[in-house]
Amino acid sequence: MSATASTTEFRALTRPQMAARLARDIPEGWYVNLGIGIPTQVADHVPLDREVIFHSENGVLGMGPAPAEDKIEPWLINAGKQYVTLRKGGSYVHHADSFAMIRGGHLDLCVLGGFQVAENGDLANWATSENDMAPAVGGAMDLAAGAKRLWVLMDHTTKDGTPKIVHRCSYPLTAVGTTRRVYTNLATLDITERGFVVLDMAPGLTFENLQARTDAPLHR
Amino acid sequence: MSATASTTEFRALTRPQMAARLARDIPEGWYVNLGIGIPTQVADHVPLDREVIFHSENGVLGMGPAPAEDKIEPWLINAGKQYVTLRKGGSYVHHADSFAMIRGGHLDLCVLGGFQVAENGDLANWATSENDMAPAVGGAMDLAAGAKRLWVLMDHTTKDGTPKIVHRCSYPLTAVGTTRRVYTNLATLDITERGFVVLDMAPGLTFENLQARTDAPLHR
Amino acid sequence: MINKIVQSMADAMAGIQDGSVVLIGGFGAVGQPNALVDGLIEQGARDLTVAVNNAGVGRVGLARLMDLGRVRRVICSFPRSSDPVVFESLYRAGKIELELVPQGTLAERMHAAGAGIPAFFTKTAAGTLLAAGKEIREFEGETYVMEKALHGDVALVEAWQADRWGNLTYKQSGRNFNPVMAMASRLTIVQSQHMVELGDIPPENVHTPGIFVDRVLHVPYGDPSGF
Amino acid sequence: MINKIVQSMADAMAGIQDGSVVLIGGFGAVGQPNALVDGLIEQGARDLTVAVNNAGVGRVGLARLMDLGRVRRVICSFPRSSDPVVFESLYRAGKIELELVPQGTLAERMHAAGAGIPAFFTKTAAGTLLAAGKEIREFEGETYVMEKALHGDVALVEAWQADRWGNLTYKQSGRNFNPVMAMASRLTIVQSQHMVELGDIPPENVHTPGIFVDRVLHVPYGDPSGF
Repeated sequence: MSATASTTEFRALTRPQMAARLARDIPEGWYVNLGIGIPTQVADHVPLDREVIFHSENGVLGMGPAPAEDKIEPWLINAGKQYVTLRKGGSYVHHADSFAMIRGGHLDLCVLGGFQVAENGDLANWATSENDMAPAVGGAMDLAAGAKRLWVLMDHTTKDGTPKIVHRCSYPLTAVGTTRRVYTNLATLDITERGFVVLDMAPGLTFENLQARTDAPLHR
Repeated sequence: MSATASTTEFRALTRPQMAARLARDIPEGWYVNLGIGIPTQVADHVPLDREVIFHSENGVLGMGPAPAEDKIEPWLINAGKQYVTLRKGGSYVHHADSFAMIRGGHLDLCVLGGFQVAENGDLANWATSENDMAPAVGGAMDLAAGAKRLWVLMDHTTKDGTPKIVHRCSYPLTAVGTTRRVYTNLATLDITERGFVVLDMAPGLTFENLQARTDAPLHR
Repeated sequence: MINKIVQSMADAMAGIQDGSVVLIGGFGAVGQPNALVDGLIEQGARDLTVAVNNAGVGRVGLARLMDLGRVRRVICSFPRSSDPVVFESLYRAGKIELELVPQGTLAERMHAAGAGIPAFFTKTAAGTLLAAGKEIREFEGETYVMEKALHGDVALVEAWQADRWGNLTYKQSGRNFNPVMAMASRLTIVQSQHMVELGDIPPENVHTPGIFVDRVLHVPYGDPSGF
Repeated sequence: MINKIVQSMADAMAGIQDGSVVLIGGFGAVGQPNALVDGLIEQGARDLTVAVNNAGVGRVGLARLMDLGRVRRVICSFPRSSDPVVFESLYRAGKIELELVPQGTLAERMHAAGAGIPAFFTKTAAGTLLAAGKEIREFEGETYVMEKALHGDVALVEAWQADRWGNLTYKQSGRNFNPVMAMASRLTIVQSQHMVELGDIPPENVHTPGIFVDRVLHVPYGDPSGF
């Protein structure tokens, strides 16, 4: 998303900036699962000396950065089927044990992409009515329901400007009421009992301008 | 039990003979759990070249014979808290995985001791009304309900001659209807839809004499 | 002597019936029993239900099995892949059934089958379309869905090492669904990269004990191919 | 830098509240966190519920904790032992509650707690006194009992090796209940025979990943004592 369609001057965050913004809020020692897509980029913005332990659904705990081209280990992939590395102290488990970590509430944080996030914390990120392919859910419902905290990282609106931050989701839900925070290219929003509370906004963006791009009331 | 109290001449099996009788019926390749007490002795009567894989509830699969006094490994015990050995090919798992083997129907055979076995296959082997200690069940209910086959190895009567092979159990049940066969010091009995069927008897014992020591009708 | 090692693919596949539920290991291209899937194609069983994470890539392996009309139903979490052409076209044409299951529920349903648990409750999918028709229940004020055990008639598993008792290890992320599928099935067939002597795998580090394994075929194919 | 290693027993025991549910590992004398149990005696928490396989031997360790009147309730499968004098006398005097649970159900209830499963069904105990008051249900013509997850506020665990991330291995039959108790508890405290560097435990052979561990104390006490 760029600001070209906007009526005022502001700079929407780029994807690397969005990932970096979220990464800032992950403290050392957390166990974190990053969903496929933009969330995966978050790991690149956590400095290696801040020990955060990344989990992948396919039984990898303690993932490190992507390997150099000549250091690829063909048996070591993440849930997005990308080659990854394992940090010292990492471990491998089977799928049921891996999802026990997720479903048993052992992950401090899960970051997922989203189609819509509602002010009641509902997330829709797996199916849309426009999609005529067979539906696919992967581990999204397990992650969204199971982690201690669910943060969503996504654009604030669709490409045609339709708000993705909404009063109630119109797409099929991934989980009910579990989203705690949303990081978009325009703002960071906490979900509270009052609804969405703005923590920060893209440089130059006004509260009113953000509200105009949002389908739910925003609070300061 | 000896035959001294008997009105006819017969030789009741000794405990080693009972264990050996049962051991004869275990084919190579079976996964077998032997309960505490006489059942544990069955392993001594399976020749080592007939590979039978013995399981212990505390996460030991592939137990071997007791160690020599100077070969004891203090971290390797069975469910009866006796020192054991591990055969080549054996493995260790945690308690939930160990009981998944039991409860998931992966053991070919479990051999338990008993207070009473009924002709409907019910087993009572964990509590009696005479016992004023705190009740203890251990893994008996898991084993009796979970194994593919439950065989009971016990004396045919109590020391005072009360039958332990009964029409219906009067003691609290361990499992309902799962016993398939009983090996006693007097006979081997299959449990079928007709009830108890005698497979063999102690040397010199007559069918009528066996019936007289049994509280359920016997079939040939 | 117990010897679960078989010498031919025909021996490995012997007795798989039409109408079987077949659990197939692997996640991405890693830990996939490709040779066994080809063996199943050759063996001829039809009207199969296949439980697997992805519904096949390109036109080989599982995709080919589906393309040949041998699969009635797929139980999976992610029917898409880099090239899901066969599944997608069969699905659009109504020629294959899909039971979509969240990935963790899929794994836990197999674990439950292996552990003698016919049904369990989970938070996953509560309040979503994937809970439709399922029993819903509250525990301590939270809403849960009842899910049922998923048993396999056959599991096809890929291992890194195997011995004649069927003890297995897996390499890195090649473990994935393989251990729970081995637990959940009446007949577990393994292709293993390496065959080792009894006792070579340290007893503390056996990943799948042989009690869950019926047949092992040595298939030293090397590294997983790309995706 | 993540460092779960604590330097003193006081640090290991910090914050354990009165009224806690404490899961204590070990089977027989093997894999028992004896030092941590002594630490808990010292620490002073009372009105405890203890889940453990056996209810203590002689007058030391868990038996002493009970003798001091600090345990309100025991959840176990086998309250007897070679010398159960303390438990037996408290039990006969009505001074301690007992929840008797089949051993496999006990392990699976903890596994369920760790895996986010509030309740599950099992054949074990169906039709027996230990199913009294529990929900009974048929699946495919067989009778099952509904059992509930058993969560710990605290787990006391004994390991063979540990690193600063809390990765653990266990020796031989010392594994027993320890891994499921680590999974099932909000605060998992480990005493380990050996401390190793990060990466010394091969990643395929970590028995309990550090995600289930909060604190590790080095207690190199040697072999288990007799029974």
